[in-house]
Amino acid sequence: WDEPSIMEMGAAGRRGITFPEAESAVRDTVGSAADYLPDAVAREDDPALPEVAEPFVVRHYLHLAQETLGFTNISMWGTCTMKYAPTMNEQLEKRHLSNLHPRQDDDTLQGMLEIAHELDGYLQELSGMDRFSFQPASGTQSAFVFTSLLRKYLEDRGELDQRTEIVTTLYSHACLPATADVAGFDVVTLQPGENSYPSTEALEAAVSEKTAALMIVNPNDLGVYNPNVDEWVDIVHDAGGLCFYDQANFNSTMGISRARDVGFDASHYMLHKTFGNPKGGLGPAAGAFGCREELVEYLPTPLVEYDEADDHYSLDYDRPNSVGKVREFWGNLPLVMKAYVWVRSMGAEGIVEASNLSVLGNNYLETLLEDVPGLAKTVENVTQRRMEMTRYSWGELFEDTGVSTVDIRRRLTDFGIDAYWMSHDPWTYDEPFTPEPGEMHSKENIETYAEALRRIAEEAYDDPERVKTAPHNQSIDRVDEERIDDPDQWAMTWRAYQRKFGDHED
Amino acid sequence: WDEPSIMEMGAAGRRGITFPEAESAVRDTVGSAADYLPDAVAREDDPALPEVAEPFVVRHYLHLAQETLGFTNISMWGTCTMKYAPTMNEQLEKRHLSNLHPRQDDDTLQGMLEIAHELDGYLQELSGMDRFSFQPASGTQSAFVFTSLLRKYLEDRGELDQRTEIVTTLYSHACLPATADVAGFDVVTLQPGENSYPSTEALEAAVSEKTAALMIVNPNDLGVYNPNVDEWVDIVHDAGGLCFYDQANFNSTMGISRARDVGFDASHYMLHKTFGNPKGGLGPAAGAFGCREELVEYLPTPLVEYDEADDHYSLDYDRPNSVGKVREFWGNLPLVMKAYVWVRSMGAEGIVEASNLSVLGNNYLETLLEDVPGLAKTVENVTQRRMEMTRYSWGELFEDTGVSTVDIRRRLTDFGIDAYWMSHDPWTYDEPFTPEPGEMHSKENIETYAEALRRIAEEAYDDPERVKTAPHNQSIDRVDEERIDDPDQWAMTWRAYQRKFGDHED
Amino acid sequence: MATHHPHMPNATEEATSAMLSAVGASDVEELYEQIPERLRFRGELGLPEPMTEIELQQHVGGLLERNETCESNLNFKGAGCWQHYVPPVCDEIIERREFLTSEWGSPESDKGRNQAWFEFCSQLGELLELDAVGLPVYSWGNAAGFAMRMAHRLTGRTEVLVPESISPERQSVMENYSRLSSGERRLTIETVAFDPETGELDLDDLRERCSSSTAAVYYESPSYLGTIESGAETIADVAHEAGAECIAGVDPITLGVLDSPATHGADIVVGTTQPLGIHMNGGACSGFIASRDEEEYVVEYPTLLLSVTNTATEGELGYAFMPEQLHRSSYGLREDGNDYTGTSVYLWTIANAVYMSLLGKHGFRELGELVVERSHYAAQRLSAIDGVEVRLSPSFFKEFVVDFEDAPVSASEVNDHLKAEGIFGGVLLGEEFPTLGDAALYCVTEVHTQADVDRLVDAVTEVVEA
Amino acid sequence: MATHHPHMPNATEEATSAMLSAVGASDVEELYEQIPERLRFRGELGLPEPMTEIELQQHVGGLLERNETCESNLNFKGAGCWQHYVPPVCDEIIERREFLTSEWGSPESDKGRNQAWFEFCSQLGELLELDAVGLPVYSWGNAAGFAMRMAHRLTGRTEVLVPESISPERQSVMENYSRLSSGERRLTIETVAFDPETGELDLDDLRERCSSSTAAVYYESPSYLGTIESGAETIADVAHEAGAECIAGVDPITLGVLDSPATHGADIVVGTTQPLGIHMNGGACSGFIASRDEEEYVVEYPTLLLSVTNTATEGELGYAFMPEQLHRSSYGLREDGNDYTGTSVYLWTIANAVYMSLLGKHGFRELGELVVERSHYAAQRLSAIDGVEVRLSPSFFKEFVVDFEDAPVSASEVNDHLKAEGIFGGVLLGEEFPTLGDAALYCVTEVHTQADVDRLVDAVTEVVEA
Repeated sequence: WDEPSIMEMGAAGRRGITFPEAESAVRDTVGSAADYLPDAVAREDDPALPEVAEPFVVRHYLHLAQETLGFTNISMWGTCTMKYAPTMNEQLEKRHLSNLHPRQDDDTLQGMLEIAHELDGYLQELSGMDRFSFQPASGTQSAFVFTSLLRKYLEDRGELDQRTEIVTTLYSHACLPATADVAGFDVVTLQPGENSYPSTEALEAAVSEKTAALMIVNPNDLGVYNPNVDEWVDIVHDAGGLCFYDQANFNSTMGISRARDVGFDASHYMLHKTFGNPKGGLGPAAGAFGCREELVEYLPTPLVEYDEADDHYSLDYDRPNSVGKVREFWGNLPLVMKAYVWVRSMGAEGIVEASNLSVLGNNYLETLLEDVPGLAKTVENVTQRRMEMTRYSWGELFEDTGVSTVDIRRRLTDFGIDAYWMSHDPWTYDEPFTPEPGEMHSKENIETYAEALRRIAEEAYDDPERVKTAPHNQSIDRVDEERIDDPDQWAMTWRAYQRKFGDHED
Repeated sequence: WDEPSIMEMGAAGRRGITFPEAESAVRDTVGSAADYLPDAVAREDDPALPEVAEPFVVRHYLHLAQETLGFTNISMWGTCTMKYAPTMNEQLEKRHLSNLHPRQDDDTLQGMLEIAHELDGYLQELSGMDRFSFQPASGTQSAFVFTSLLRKYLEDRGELDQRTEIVTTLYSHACLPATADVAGFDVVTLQPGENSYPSTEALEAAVSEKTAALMIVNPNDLGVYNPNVDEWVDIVHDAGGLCFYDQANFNSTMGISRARDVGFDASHYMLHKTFGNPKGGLGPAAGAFGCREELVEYLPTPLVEYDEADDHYSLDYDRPNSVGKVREFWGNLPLVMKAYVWVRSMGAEGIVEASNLSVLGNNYLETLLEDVPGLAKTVENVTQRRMEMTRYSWGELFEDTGVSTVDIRRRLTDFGIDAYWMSHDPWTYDEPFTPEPGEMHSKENIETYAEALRRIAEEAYDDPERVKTAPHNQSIDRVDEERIDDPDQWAMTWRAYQRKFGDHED
Repeated sequence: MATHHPHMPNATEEATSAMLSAVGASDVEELYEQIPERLRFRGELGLPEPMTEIELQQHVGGLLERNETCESNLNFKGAGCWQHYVPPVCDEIIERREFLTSEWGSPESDKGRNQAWFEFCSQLGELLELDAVGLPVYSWGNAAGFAMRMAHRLTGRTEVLVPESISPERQSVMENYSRLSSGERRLTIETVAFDPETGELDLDDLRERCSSSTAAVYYESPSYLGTIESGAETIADVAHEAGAECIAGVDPITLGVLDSPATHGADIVVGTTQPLGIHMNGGACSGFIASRDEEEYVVEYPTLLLSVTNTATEGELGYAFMPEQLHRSSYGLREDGNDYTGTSVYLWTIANAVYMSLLGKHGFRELGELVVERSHYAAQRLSAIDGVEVRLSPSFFKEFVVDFEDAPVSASEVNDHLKAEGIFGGVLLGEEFPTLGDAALYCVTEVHTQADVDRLVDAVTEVVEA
Repeated sequence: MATHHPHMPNATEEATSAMLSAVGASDVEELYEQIPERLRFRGELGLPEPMTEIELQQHVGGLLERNETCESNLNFKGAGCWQHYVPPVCDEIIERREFLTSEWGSPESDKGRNQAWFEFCSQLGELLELDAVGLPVYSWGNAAGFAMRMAHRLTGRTEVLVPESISPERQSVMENYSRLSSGERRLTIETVAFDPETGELDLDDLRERCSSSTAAVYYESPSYLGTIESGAETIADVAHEAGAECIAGVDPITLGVLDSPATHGADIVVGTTQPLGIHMNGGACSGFIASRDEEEYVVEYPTLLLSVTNTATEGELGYAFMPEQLHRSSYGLREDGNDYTGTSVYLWTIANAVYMSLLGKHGFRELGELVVERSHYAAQRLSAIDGVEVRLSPSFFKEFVVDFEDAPVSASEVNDHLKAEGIFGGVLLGEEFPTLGDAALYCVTEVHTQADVDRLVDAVTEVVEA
């Protein structure tokens, strides 16, 4: 489709939906709406929205869906644990959850509360933590729950002024330093050692009586696991800090290792991604934040409580030490429900197998990529098998051919394969990329993926222009991303675009 | 996608769905299933079905959907009254109707029965008939209801042996002579006169004491309305026959002219298509068969009855003169419900406007196609405006360029426009086609459609090979339809294909 | 006067007047010049005022809420429309607008849909072990009726034998197909007795009735009464010895645990595909016709037939209706075609295809065994109640006959009691099969857990022993 | 030991052993060689046995059936999550698997989705009359919190004024954003009084509190208590005179009948998009941030920003995240980025885009007027009941405060009675706003017909006058 913008569609008088007039008794009682709209702010002109008939709205967005590769085929986007989104879950959500109001009385929400309470229990089992909150609206916000909670915790101990630093590592997700900063902490970032994780000595040097907490990911996005993580936790604990475990990369250690057993005080899990909720582009998401007993009082409000005597679930709002709210209401309930379904569908055996297959699939992919020209695995000195993802570098290929990882990423979509994840900033390896097969992709998918990368690498040597001008089979040609760094050229809305370029268009 | 057959997919041990084992108390009570499966017919080998994991089944059929143009853009398929399928209707169906059993007690079906009863009333209003049955599973089967009912009617009057002929016209849909034949009648087909409908004299000559009924369409698929239709009805009535009006082409006369007012004894309407149900490829469908009071006793069983005193709806099975059944149960209820929604959404004014816009849209398209090279309107001597469709002929273009209507039809899909309807057999005009814009397509769509045809016609003169080798933008190349008339080459199933061509494949 | 209806983009003054002016008409009335005034309807249509979408959703939703469903109640009715588990994936696929709204199209533009249809035929062919499978007809009864007419055309004979245990409704559908052209001839449908102990066909009666006039012997397995036909081989032999065709009716969901009738000699196999991923929908129906891939059979199909074929690109596969077969249908030959063909239930075959690929090689057996075990559990528990007898019980698939003749309450009273408990009792058989006592046909499938069955048994016990 | 789970194609002995052998491992244990044994979990996970899909559907469906919903009950709760009509088309589009499951992708491969996001921003921009609209954040409260930090960065100041009528929950979210790095400094959030008669901001109090320390004046229209802010212009003027930013919070569904705060001087406008086609989902949230398209504002967004741009083909449009903005976010600059950015609620913005295009130019006014009329009808009828008073009533949009102080029953008892009648009464305000009496916040939208309101009034009358 050469699909126009919805802003250009339609014609005067067309309607996508109409609403009834108020009943005559209503009109007789209240008169007209205008009487209640203060003149100072009553809108005179209608908004410049399109006038499109309903079938054409549907057709338009249908075409846009068709112009979206998304996860309709192979997608091994690293760090995101791409999983199958069961149709049943969407049916259950729509049927049962769409019409719940968050402020309904507890006794009208017993089914949903039971699900949340049970999921809390399952997460306790998987993590070793003592209690979970589902209020964070994403993984990043889970980290923010931690830094908010940490403040409160330090305040209570009178250490807030003293403990101002949060220690993290460069290969931990950016949300950790970012949320540390937003909560008012100073960030100390440890640089990678030769194994990609910093040395224990570096940590020891960084930790002091100013240390409020350690916040890290493990394994990191390079697929490398820091085997000294328990020592790290001890070091920070000894210094009086707390330890937060970002388990965004949990897919390789589900049932294999538990955050609390390692010694962490708090951890978080992505109910989207890891627990089977679809990505939706970039959300809706839900983070599950768990912590040990001593920190439970600080969790966001409300918490789900169960009274065994009455067999009654309730939301507890009376929590004076809570950090309060990081998001309105008590959680993204559809995601909580679907995470519950995922656990019940998998069971313990299935969850462990998912870890196994994630790690096995990634190692299998590594084997297949071994001799792809111009490609190298990063942190080669770590010879042990990687976890669920591996970071690679096209540095050699780029030097040889001038074809970049961005070019290859674009070319990959021509094979009907989703673009790959490159690397979080900063890029410590040249031209990086980071695939993650997860447990959902078949052995054949992994082979297809490797084969596509091999063909592109060969093509880069044979016909580099072909790769540099990719994509060739998408609905549009290569997008100019540079231009939109210019304030005179960017246009976040159609009205801005019309204002800046309207003359050229008409 | 280069999507394989599902039969080739998967691998040993993969499962798309699993079922639980029977509860232990069940097993303890009954033993194993094998005990109840007679040895003579107990299946030993598993069927040779694929072994595919659930996400891959979804992905496969998703890809097949993506490889389907269908009605995702402009489709002016004549005779089918392409309409918008409101999303709301599908939601209502799934939510409320999917779990109804047809043999539930009447008092558990009051809502659905009320809808059916009300729709019956609306159809009475639109047709002038006295009563409707929703049992026919398609328009064609509505015609079969008529011929079945006709037998019963004649039997009751002792005229079955005498009245053995049904009169129809060549431009009436093939289902009329076909269902006449299946019910045991001989068919008399009147050939077109110069206005495309036969002369009244031809009808008079064909009608006799052997005439059981007249079965016709009006307007016909050429867009021509027989203005003498009431005389025709009189002639047949005078000869003692019944008259059946196939209102498959009702979209131009809704609220404009009524079957019973014209004199017909029975008529039928397509609840799919005309009444807003989606086509589904080729169904599920539903025909509404209506007739005048004297014929009601013969309608299929059951009928919906309403007892005003008790405000109670019921299904009446006790109907000794009924023709019985043409399909199990009492109708395709989701389609009945959605037809009801359509009428309630449109109202009288909307329905008349839909007729107006259908006729106007078709006349507008005619105007735009007027001077397309090589194209001619058929029945040119009928100078009055056509109804909701017009038959055209590419005869001249074919003679000039060798490009056929089938070629153009294929080429049209390259523009993202659905293939067009050509003509029912026999083709009385060379290289025919028959577009029907209906009320759902916008003015701009009609213009786009005309423009595409014009461009293809010009292309046929400039570069006929381009058109003859179309399509060029579809997921597969031109399909060889000829080969599959050969019993050695056709293959209706994968197993037949493997048997006939397996050696070539492996 | 334009309605501006959201579904009609041209229902605006602007669009209408622009088009009118382009066609040179001053108003829409002019467009109807072909219709004489005397045939015009000039009254007001007595229809309710139009509703907006929000009003309609509330209104229709409210009406439909008045129904009781098999979701909020525990349902044991079957009798040709069964409550099986519909994997949500089936819904997702057929709700996709590409499939939901597609038209006829071309084999290239609608390749994906045609392939899905082909995969329906292919997978059903594997279950049936038959190479020729037609596109669907309206219902099992219609499929049986059409098959009977195929047999007539193949043999030139006019007698058809059907089991006495056939669904009266299905038989009624078949009756409407028994007329033959020219008025004087018709097919006669005769019933063959069934064994009162097992429900299986009485083979002696069959042998007696089967003759050189017999066009077809039609049998079913499972029968309408749920019983499995173990004499399939003999039935086919008897038919063939008399020169008749053997037609079998089958519920394909049984084919993980039961042989296809084709492996025991049936020439044509018909049935329904409703159990394969289609919701009951208050009486959803779908019929299929299948046979060996022999030309003499294939040319007699009244359905459209789809074949895999080549495209202009080497090695690429496409899918198209077989043109000559289209011609042989009523679309081509009108009254001289094979019976009649029309819009059917093609969308549902895509749900069937999805269903069969989900269950795959192992699922049908797993499912079949579960159904057999749970339904026999229900039968055994019910028959343990004083005054309640399960008839024809040695081997059935999911349905069985429960006779309340010796109970202090009638089958109908039992159902009334069950309904008050939120249970839909079995379909009453008393009028249709008086020889079975005061009976009802109960259906137990994979959707019924042991707890569900126990709840039924408790409720029946309560009313029978009260 | 393979589970053969339907969602894991490699959960078979065949696939596992083939892959193990390819990677040269004898078992999966070998793959975990990086993890020291002491960190391995060797226990049994105490999780329930896995369920098949059919069991899960019954189990989870059964659990969720225990909830009472706003569909089977008549709901009058709002307070930040409102029951508006969701056109079914919104559902159809976001249920499409391409959108539902999409990842980040590339601007070319996911062009359609990016365009849909752009159309969300574009249409919201038209409602707001603002040229810069960011991609969504988690909730209104988060949007307000981020905007407050933007104002801090723009002005270097640390005091923020918010209306006393703000939702306590929203304020609590904002509080968590009031910390500034280095521990010593923080934003202080102060409340400005509201007029006890109208609910509007007390402009005198505002003028008094607004100073050269004020980073931002934040106001809302409609307020949490439902009232429309007519002093928008003055509020902006007061802020600007003090050199502060003016931030407005708005419910965009009001913008067919009310001006965008931007037209009255607000610099940054935030709010929720939940009313625009998103089901309540037990507390669905979505926040937006918008401003004039001025570089100084744009570089302070903590959200991702998407722009229309060119492609390598002349005249073709594409849509991509603005790279420098991505770099300025925490994804790029980590702790030095603008606040923090993460996965948000992007799928729902597609429902928003569909919703806004359905309503289009005329729909928002039509809808807005209907809501105003019906909600005022409810208020007037309720206030006619003896002992029931509607507070802050001169002009509100859909929510209003009902005070039962003078009634013989408490607001909480009223709710109990209503619940027994299948009605969810308003959200209780007593603890949060004691100055409003024993009050509850009622919400009436287009989903409430006159009959629904009458039913509420009857039920309230019954309990109050009993």
